[in-house]
Amino acid sequence: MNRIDALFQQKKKEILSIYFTAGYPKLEDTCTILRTLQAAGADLVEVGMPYSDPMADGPTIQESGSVAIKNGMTVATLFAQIRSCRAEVEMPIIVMGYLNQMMQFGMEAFLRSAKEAGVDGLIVPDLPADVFEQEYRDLFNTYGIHLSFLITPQTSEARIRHIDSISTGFIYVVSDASITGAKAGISEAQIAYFKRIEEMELGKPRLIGFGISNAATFHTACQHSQGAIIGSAFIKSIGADERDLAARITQFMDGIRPPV
Amino acid sequence: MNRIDALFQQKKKEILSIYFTAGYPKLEDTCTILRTLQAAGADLVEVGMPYSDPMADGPTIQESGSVAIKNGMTVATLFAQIRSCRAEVEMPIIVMGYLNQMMQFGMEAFLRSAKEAGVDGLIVPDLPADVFEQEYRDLFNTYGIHLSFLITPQTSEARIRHIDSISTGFIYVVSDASITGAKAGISEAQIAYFKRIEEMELGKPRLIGFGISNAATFHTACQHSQGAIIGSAFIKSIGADERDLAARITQFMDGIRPPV
Amino acid sequence: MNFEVDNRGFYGEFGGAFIPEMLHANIEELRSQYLLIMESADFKSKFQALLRDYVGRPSPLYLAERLSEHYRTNIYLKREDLNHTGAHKINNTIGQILLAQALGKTRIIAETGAGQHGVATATVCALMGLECIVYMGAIDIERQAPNVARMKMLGAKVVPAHSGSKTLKDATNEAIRDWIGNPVETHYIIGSVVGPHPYPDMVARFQSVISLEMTSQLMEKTGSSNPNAIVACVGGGSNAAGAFYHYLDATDVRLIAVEAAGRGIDTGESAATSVLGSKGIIHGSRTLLMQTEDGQIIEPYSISAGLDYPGIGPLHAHLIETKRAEAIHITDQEALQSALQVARMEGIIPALETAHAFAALNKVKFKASDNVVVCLSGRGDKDLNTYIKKLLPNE
Amino acid sequence: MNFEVDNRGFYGEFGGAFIPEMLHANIEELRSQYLLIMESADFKSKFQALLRDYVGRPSPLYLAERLSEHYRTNIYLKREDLNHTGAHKINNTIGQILLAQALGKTRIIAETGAGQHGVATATVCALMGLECIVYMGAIDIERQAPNVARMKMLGAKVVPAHSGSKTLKDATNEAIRDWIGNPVETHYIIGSVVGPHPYPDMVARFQSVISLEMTSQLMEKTGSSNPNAIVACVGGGSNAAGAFYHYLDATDVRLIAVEAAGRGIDTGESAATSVLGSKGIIHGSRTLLMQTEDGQIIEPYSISAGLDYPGIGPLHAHLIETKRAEAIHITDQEALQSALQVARMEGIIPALETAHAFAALNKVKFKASDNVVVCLSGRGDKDLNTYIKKLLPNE
Ligand SMILES: Cc1ncc(COP(=O)(O)O)c(C=O)c1O
Ligand SMILES: Cc1ncc(COP(=O)(O)O)c(C=O)c1O
Repeated sequence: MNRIDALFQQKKKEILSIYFTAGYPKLEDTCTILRTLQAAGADLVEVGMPYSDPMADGPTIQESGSVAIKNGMTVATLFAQIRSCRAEVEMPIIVMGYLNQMMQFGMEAFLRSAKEAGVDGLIVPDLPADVFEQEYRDLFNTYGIHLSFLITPQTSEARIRHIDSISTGFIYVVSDASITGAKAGISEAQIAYFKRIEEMELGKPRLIGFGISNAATFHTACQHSQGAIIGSAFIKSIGADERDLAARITQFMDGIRPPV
Repeated sequence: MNRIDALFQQKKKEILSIYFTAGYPKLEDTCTILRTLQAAGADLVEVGMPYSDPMADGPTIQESGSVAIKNGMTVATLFAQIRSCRAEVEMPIIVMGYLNQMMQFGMEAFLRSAKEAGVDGLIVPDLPADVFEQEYRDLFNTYGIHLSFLITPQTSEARIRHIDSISTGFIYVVSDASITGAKAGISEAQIAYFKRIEEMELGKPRLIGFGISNAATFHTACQHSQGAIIGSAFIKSIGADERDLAARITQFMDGIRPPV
Repeated sequence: MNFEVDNRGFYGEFGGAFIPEMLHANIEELRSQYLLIMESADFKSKFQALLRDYVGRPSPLYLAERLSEHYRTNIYLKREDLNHTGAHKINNTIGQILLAQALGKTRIIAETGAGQHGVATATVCALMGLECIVYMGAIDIERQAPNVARMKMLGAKVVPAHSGSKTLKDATNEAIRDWIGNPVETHYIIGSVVGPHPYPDMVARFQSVISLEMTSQLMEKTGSSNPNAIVACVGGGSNAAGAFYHYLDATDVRLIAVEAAGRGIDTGESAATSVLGSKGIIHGSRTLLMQTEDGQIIEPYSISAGLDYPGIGPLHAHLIETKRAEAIHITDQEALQSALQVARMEGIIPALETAHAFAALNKVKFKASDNVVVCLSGRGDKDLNTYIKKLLPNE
Repeated sequence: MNFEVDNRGFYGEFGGAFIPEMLHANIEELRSQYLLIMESADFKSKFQALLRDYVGRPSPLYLAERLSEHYRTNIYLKREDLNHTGAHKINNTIGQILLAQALGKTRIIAETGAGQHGVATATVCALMGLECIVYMGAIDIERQAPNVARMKMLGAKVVPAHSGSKTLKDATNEAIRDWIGNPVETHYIIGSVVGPHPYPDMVARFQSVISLEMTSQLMEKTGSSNPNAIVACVGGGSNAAGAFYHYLDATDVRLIAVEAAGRGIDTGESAATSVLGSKGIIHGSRTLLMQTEDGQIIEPYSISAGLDYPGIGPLHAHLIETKRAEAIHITDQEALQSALQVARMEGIIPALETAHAFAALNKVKFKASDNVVVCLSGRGDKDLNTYIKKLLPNE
């Protein structure tokens, strides 16, 4: 069974997913981050494959990506890094990246390499549902790689149902009309939106992302979903000072989910 | 008899006329210049009435005019100055100025004041022949003020004959297509032009002006006319250094026509 | 009342050709030839083809809806800003360059204030492969830098005038001096309805295409070929002359001539000739001009280089003296504010000169049913530095 | 061969809408509405009236006699430089602003490279009284300063993009991000035939007025509505798309697309996408783009801000891949020299973008009897600083 499915079977709420940019702060940090996150209690990780023109991302993720690319991060390097420490990490690993890099790598080669590295799923913000269905769905199935689609406050009910039907693993609920990292709190309107989705009783579990930055927003989001994703806030915190990377990660994680 | 007519009756060649700007270098220099010129052998003077926009004049005369206006020179002041020393000066005095100032003063008042000051003639470069004939000729006659028109290398034979018929005193032969002060030597083409005019056997005497700057050009010009006019070169020489004004004038004049 | 030039070159008591003999042959050649050439089939077909395919005529007549609403009347803009090179000036330079060619001239000189006429002249010289020298006041060279760059790019030589106020008047003096010195092969393309006869009439005729087009455009849009009023700024007066031309005898059409008041009419820094001026001679023409009691021409002032001139053309002197035209005076500040208003309400950045015409809409009352044409004489690209500095200093 | 977009938004294998879900509702609204709105009588009459009276269309087709003689062929210039605001870009922004109004949008965003699209957008926003935010690369803000000033004068907010190469690509990223964050009341006016479907088709349709006018203008002037060749520069490709549009199926008309080679194709400082690019996705469209082996988009380089883009529109990718269009590459230096040539020979200062199209005349052989149309996409006022510095450094 895909590790993502296993996670959602076993855990129904308060799932904490952390997004980080591969190759940031340093090229070789990927495994350190994966190991530390697992030790600190993350349930799921999304590894951002840094891209030159990440149109759905805010400044924090974009800048971390620029640094990572300058550090030398490539698709092949990322897979090699994940493979090198996959045995030590039990969490599901999701790679988030933009379609262009996958096209250049070759979609089939990309899925094969992902599988070999131990990647469980992908998030590809600029892969439209219809292209996926017509061109790639079979390949994803062949390699057993999950694909989570996004929904937003503007997504129509019909379309949500369709996305529910084609997503594998979980649905990524974008918390607000915004790029990553843009907002701080969670508004009434957002909660109404979370509830609306909750009441649709979709087939796939939901993780809420974009603008989740601390324990408060994480717990609010979790009241209306299986869990939530923290990205920019995490990246900001680990790039912020001169201490040991693992210590910085642990401190951040302790702030979200205190060790029991 | 008008002093201009008297001069041309009495002297048929090598008439030396000097142009200077009234009020330059200093406001009160007009009489000094008139007296010194006479002593130094000038036959005729043209007193430039400084104008803000002297379109037929080159930079030297224009700049001397700007200085003179700043010094405070006005039409009334000029007439007062000429009147104040007219008794000491026997030469004919011609005032050269632009029509606008005369219009503002009132043409009749201007001619009357000129007459009273002892002025013998005018040169008004921007007074066209037809306007003169239709509007001003009678007034000039009434006050006995002469008016010399200009001819240039472009003036047609018919027009030269007409100008000859309406000019009083003499005809001003512009040596070249140029504003005042622009050229140095006298070319073959200019000499041919002087000869052409000479051979027309006009009724009025001719003085050649524009670009006459030294003894050589003065004598060349005089071979084909009754005389010539020096303007910019004179102004340049008297503005040039710190010596006594009269000394500078005398030195310049000695260079043109050595004392006998 | 007759508003045509008479055969001596006068509009009433204004006009004529008060020129030194050195220019007589040139002016006489022009005077005797200009109508013959302009009426010839060859000239007409070339002129009209270039106006259409090169200049981009007809220029639209545009109903400015937001301005109309604001001023509660119907405001039409005659879009001379859309002409090639960005102002009405090219109508005249196209005409004069064809005339110069017909006269066999090979060297062209011009004066310019705002630089629009200089650019329009440099443009037609490039088009015809003729040498071009443009005189421009040293101050104008600074405040209209983009147009200086354009002239150079077009291959013209730009010669600074350092005398007087270093503006349009002085550039004109220098151009006249050049012409005196080069009378045979040179044609002087004057940029406005100023100078000795036949220039005012010739330039007005070339610019009259503006009002000619208006007649049919107004007929189509309003059902009448006559507007109730025409508003145009007046430097020398060429865009106004062109916009008024076909309506001079239609005395129910109000003609509104807008002059630059500079810092204010009474400040001593102004260019409002019709108020501050008196009869005299400037640049070969008897007209209204600003002068001292002693007949020295006063150095004018306006923020707008194209209106910074101490005289107006003799036609306008005549129109204003006979009360056929109304004169309105607009300060620098008023013009700047109107430029911003037009930019923000209609998406059109007018030239600083033209902004004076727009500002007159605040000073004249119109009826809701009136059709008012503003001659949008030029675009404001050349004035951006001034606009940003004066209007948006914090951006 | 079919060059129309298919119902999924593809030209052959290029095109589509590769957008994040956050934009889906916006794009879907546009996709489902754009043809309905554009075909409505209300839209058509407003669009045509504004193109005529506000923009100044039809733009002339001008036979450039001196250039024709020089190149020994018949060169016609389609004068988009005479449009209001000085380039073809306004054809599209007029269309899109009417569309945005029909969709009830109240806030407008745009990206811009050379600033012409930004000015054209700021202009239509002022005209309609809508808020306007323009994203522009920090480098382009410097090199196209006059257009920045114009946008501010028109009331637009200009936001610098500091990421990547700080040019057009990055400004586009920022605009997309803004739209993601403001999906309901904002319309994004894209300035070229790029972006997700339906933008490439929509923008091409708005620009197709260029070739529509050419058909009748050529018929009048040459006796045939088809030229032998059409030459246009390609940044994203909107002026080229407009100039080619009505001739796509007329395969005897050569379509010549001119890209910026920058300092040279092999120098690593270039924007010649059709040579240096490969298939991929940029700004929501599958097309040709310049990218590394690892799929990172390469920062392009051209002296011309409007051509300094690492992709081309999907229509052009299709035209070039199928050999319907020929691609020509012009260096900075070649473009500069051609700008000077056109200024000096025709009295027209072209935009730096357009100068690339002119330079292609040196690279393609035409017959003496050929009729060649160069799309004169814009005027060069915005590029004067560059021209003077690079071409006339001693003046
Ligand atoms: C745009 C524009 N309007 C008006 C003028 C004033 O000239 P005129 O009064 O001759 O129309 C100028 C002069 O440069 C100008 O550039
Ligand atoms: C004058 C001009 N031409 C061409 C272009 C390139 O754009 P496109 O390829 O979309 O026509 C631009 C872009 O700004 C431009 O300003």
